Amino acid sequence: MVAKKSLYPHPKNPVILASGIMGTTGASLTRMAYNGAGAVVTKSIGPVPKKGHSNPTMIELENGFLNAMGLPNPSYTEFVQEIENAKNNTSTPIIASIFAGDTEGFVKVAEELSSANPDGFELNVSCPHAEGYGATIGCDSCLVEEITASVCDVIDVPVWVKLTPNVTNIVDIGKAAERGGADAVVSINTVRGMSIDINTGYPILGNRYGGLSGRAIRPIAVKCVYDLYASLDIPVVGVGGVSCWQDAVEMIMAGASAVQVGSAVSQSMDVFKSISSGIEDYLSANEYSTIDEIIGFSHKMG
Amino acid sequence: MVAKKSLYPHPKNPVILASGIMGTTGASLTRMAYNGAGAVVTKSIGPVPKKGHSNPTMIELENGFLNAMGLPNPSYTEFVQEIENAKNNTSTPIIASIFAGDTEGFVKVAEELSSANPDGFELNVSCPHAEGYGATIGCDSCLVEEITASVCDVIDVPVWVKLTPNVTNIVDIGKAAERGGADAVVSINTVRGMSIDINTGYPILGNRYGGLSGRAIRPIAVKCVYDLYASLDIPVVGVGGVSCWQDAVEMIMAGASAVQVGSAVSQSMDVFKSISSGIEDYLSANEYSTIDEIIGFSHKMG
Amino acid sequence: MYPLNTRLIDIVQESPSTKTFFFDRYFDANAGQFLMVWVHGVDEIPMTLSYNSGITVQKVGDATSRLFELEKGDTIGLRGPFGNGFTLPEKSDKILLVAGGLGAAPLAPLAEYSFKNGVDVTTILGARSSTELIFGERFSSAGDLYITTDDGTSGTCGFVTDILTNLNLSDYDRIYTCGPEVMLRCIFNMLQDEKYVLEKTEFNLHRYFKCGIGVCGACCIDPKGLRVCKDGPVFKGTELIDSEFGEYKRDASGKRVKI
Amino acid sequence: MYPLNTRLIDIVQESPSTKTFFFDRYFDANAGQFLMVWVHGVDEIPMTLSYNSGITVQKVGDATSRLFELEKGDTIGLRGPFGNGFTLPEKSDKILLVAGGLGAAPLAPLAEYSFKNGVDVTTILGARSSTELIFGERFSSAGDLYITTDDGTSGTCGFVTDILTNLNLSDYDRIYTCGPEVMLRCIFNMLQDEKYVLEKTEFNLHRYFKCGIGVCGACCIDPKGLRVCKDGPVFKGTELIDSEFGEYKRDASGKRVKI
Repeated sequence: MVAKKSLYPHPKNPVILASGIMGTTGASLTRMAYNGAGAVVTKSIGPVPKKGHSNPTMIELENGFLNAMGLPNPSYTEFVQEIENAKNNTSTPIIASIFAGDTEGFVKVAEELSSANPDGFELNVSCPHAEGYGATIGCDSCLVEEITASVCDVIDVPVWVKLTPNVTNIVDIGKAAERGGADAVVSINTVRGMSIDINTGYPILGNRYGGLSGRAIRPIAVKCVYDLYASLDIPVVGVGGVSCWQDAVEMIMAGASAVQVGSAVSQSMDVFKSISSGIEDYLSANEYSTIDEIIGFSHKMG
Repeated sequence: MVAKKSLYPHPKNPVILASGIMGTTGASLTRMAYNGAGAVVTKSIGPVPKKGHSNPTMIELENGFLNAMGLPNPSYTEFVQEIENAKNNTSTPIIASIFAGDTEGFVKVAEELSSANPDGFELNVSCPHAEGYGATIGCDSCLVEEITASVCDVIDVPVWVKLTPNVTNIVDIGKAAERGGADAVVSINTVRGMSIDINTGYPILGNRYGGLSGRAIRPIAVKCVYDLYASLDIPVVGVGGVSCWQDAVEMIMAGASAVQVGSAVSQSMDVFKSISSGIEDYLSANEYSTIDEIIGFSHKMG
Repeated sequence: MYPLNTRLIDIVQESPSTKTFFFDRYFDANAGQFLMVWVHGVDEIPMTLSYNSGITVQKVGDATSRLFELEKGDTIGLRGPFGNGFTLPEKSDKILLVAGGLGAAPLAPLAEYSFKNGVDVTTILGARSSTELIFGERFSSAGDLYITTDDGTSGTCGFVTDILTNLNLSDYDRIYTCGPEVMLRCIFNMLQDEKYVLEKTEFNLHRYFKCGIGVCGACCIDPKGLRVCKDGPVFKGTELIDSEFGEYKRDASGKRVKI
Repeated sequence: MYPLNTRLIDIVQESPSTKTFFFDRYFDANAGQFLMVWVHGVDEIPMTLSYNSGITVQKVGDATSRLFELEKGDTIGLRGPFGNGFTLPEKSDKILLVAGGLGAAPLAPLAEYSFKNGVDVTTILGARSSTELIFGERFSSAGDLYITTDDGTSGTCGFVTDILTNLNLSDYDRIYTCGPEVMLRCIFNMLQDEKYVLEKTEFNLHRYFKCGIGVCGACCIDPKGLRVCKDGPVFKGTELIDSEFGEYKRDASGKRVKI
């Protein structure tokens, strides 16, 4: 088992709001913090305002959600005030998720948002449904390394890189982020998917296809976290289908130092509290003193 | 919309038993044919006997199955009699699924099984949990093209290539299969996944990780079929989480000329009959005369 | 849920700019709840239910323009009902409805429900002009009706607030309002000083939605981050105190725009 | 389903080669149904329930060897109950149980169930020698018991078939058998000519399983492709006519091996 640097800002509470969920405004982020999130990640912010794709942008399937929001965001110029608003109202760490079409764009957005003093950055190189952004970048390890290094160069707070599972080998991309100086990788963004309305033949999403999230993808995320943990020295933040404390413990045993929760917010706003208290109960029932004792535990078994 | 060659042997009934399900013996294949499958694909057969991974090799999750059988098979020497047995007892087309570690192995297995006169071959270059086989090959487009071409060279019946979704771009691999002379691609094999027992920390599968199938992966499969249909001239056989006629129609509208059904056999042996009669009812309710009129229908919409 | 493919069985022109689309599907919804209406190939928009099997639409953008081209027999995709509707009145209650323009859509079924259940209903119905008044009969069949038009072509010349200001609001157990946010804000301001009135008044807001199911956060309102689509679209007046309501909203990109 | 983590609360040595493992979980199962027993880090194997909270195991391979090393308080993973158990007898029935070796495991709970329900139970229990006989008391408490041992150290010297041949099988409403497949095949052959007897006789088969849930097909038997794990493991004698039963089976690779 590899000893990892601890995840900084080290969350006392390892249950984090994932990007793209309730992250459009400072108020919604603050609300999630009040509801028990250990940290909150903003909606992904880019260099220019984007309205996103036309609706439907998100539908609930039997066992998850399919979405193609299309990176709607008001750009950093407008979003600085949302981060400031959140920072003024909660001491919970605020992680700014950012995207751009190239290295300069990432650097620009990061620098500009820094004025609002976010507690960290998450680089979105993994959105599966925005041409020229996200996963278009995130499957190119050279580009991921370059972007990560460039952002790390100009930023003092931790930089996380969120990875796409829609690649042949996620570990290659994770290693590129690590070489670039990332403080952690976040695994995984949504899985490419599509749904068709058989009554009309129309793809349901306005963008035709999108990203699958929720319960359906948990086993996929667990495998990615497991592989990344085995190969990287930096911490892994696990995300993908976590909806209860058992899911979170599974992700942690696979190698996650913290988990992000997204789709499950649709069940209840109390999901952060119930997951984090469930983890605590699990730890004490099994006589562990901290979560560190079970991070990557599965790698020792079998 | 691209006009496709028709899938040969053209199934009157487009609902096919997927490889790896009830395909270990000639008798089990025959049973599936009697139960209404339009064609049946055998368990993947290789050059030497393999016992497969230790159990658990398959578990049911909330919305699918996770398996790592490890390509257990008695090799072609033993399996010829199973195909013969099925051929003697049913006129339903029997597709032999084969795998090997290299081109020579594929050719050898295909040639040897030909003595049993299967109605087609399906090349398994996509099993996600057998080191040195399956997806290890299936993410290398040069190798896929070479293997496909070599098998097509020595085989008179149709050759299908089953693709893995665990690649950055499945269309690249599909095109390689097409260049190699494949008569169809089959999309998709299982999605890499993993599940951990949080009571003990053990990964549940004997092989630690495996492939996810069932409802959870349907949106992923639909997207792969959609993309392959848009880029290839040969037909696409859709597989992944189809469990009712609606799912089958969705897959067909995405571009599938036929569908394979795997995990859903666990619900009921009648699944083939209910899906194929559901498709027929759908066609007549919507005044289509054949399935051909809705293959790839979604590509015209929106 | 997947959009339910739904056939239009009747289309009624309610005013020069509004049509009601009736469909072959019944939604067991409370007045104030909404559907996400997918106009195939164009967009999906939130629409309040004006009937259990109908929505009333004003032509304002791409989706509604396309919707206006549809005919009986055409289909749309419907998801819902979503959100929280109005708090239903109790049998002996006396209620006041204040509807402006298309704001009549969720209040008309509430008026009908209330009348059927022995509730005393008074409605103030306003519109720009006489031809734009909708559901006048549905309201007048349910109880007293005050009409206002901006141009005086019907009823009182002026705004719904002109009537409201002359009513004794302590007479009513519940007050329900829906209409343009500017109008709602005027009403809110009138009631703001009397907290007990604000407490019994419900505002049905209309905002830009993306997911419609409370996940994406695009419709959150400051400062509490309440989601209009899921925590609303109906809010008690007291929930809206010191909020962005009537001041600004966010566009599709999330940018604040003045109301 | 995920394996249910289950604690061993008692371990009883039944014979020199068999142990019963009792756990803190009750399975509402019919006699003849089985669990998939996950011995962590080693393998997962099918085991019939000898009690609603217990399995009786013979040391034969890696998984059972590891299981034999476990102690009270250790845990195993259990999935199930799976498969079809024995057809339960009715109140006034007279039944015959034929158990060979570990084949007593699913028949002992059936004997107890039957006795409790007023069924007339007769058992033929065979083993290699006296010390290998298991559950003798459970059967004798339930009704008549004939014992046979290969070496004559207890009961009749010989095989269960030696007793069976002397009974009037038309006396019994149902006959239930479990044991080594060679023994089962001998019984099958004895009964084969009398179809009405085969019809009322049930055979509990033990085969190599992979998935255990009827999907992979590894346990299918010729010529009908019946899955031992899901269509069985209990089959009516008539289902096994002209089958591979007693002739050959398939190993982990799917290769036919003689029985």
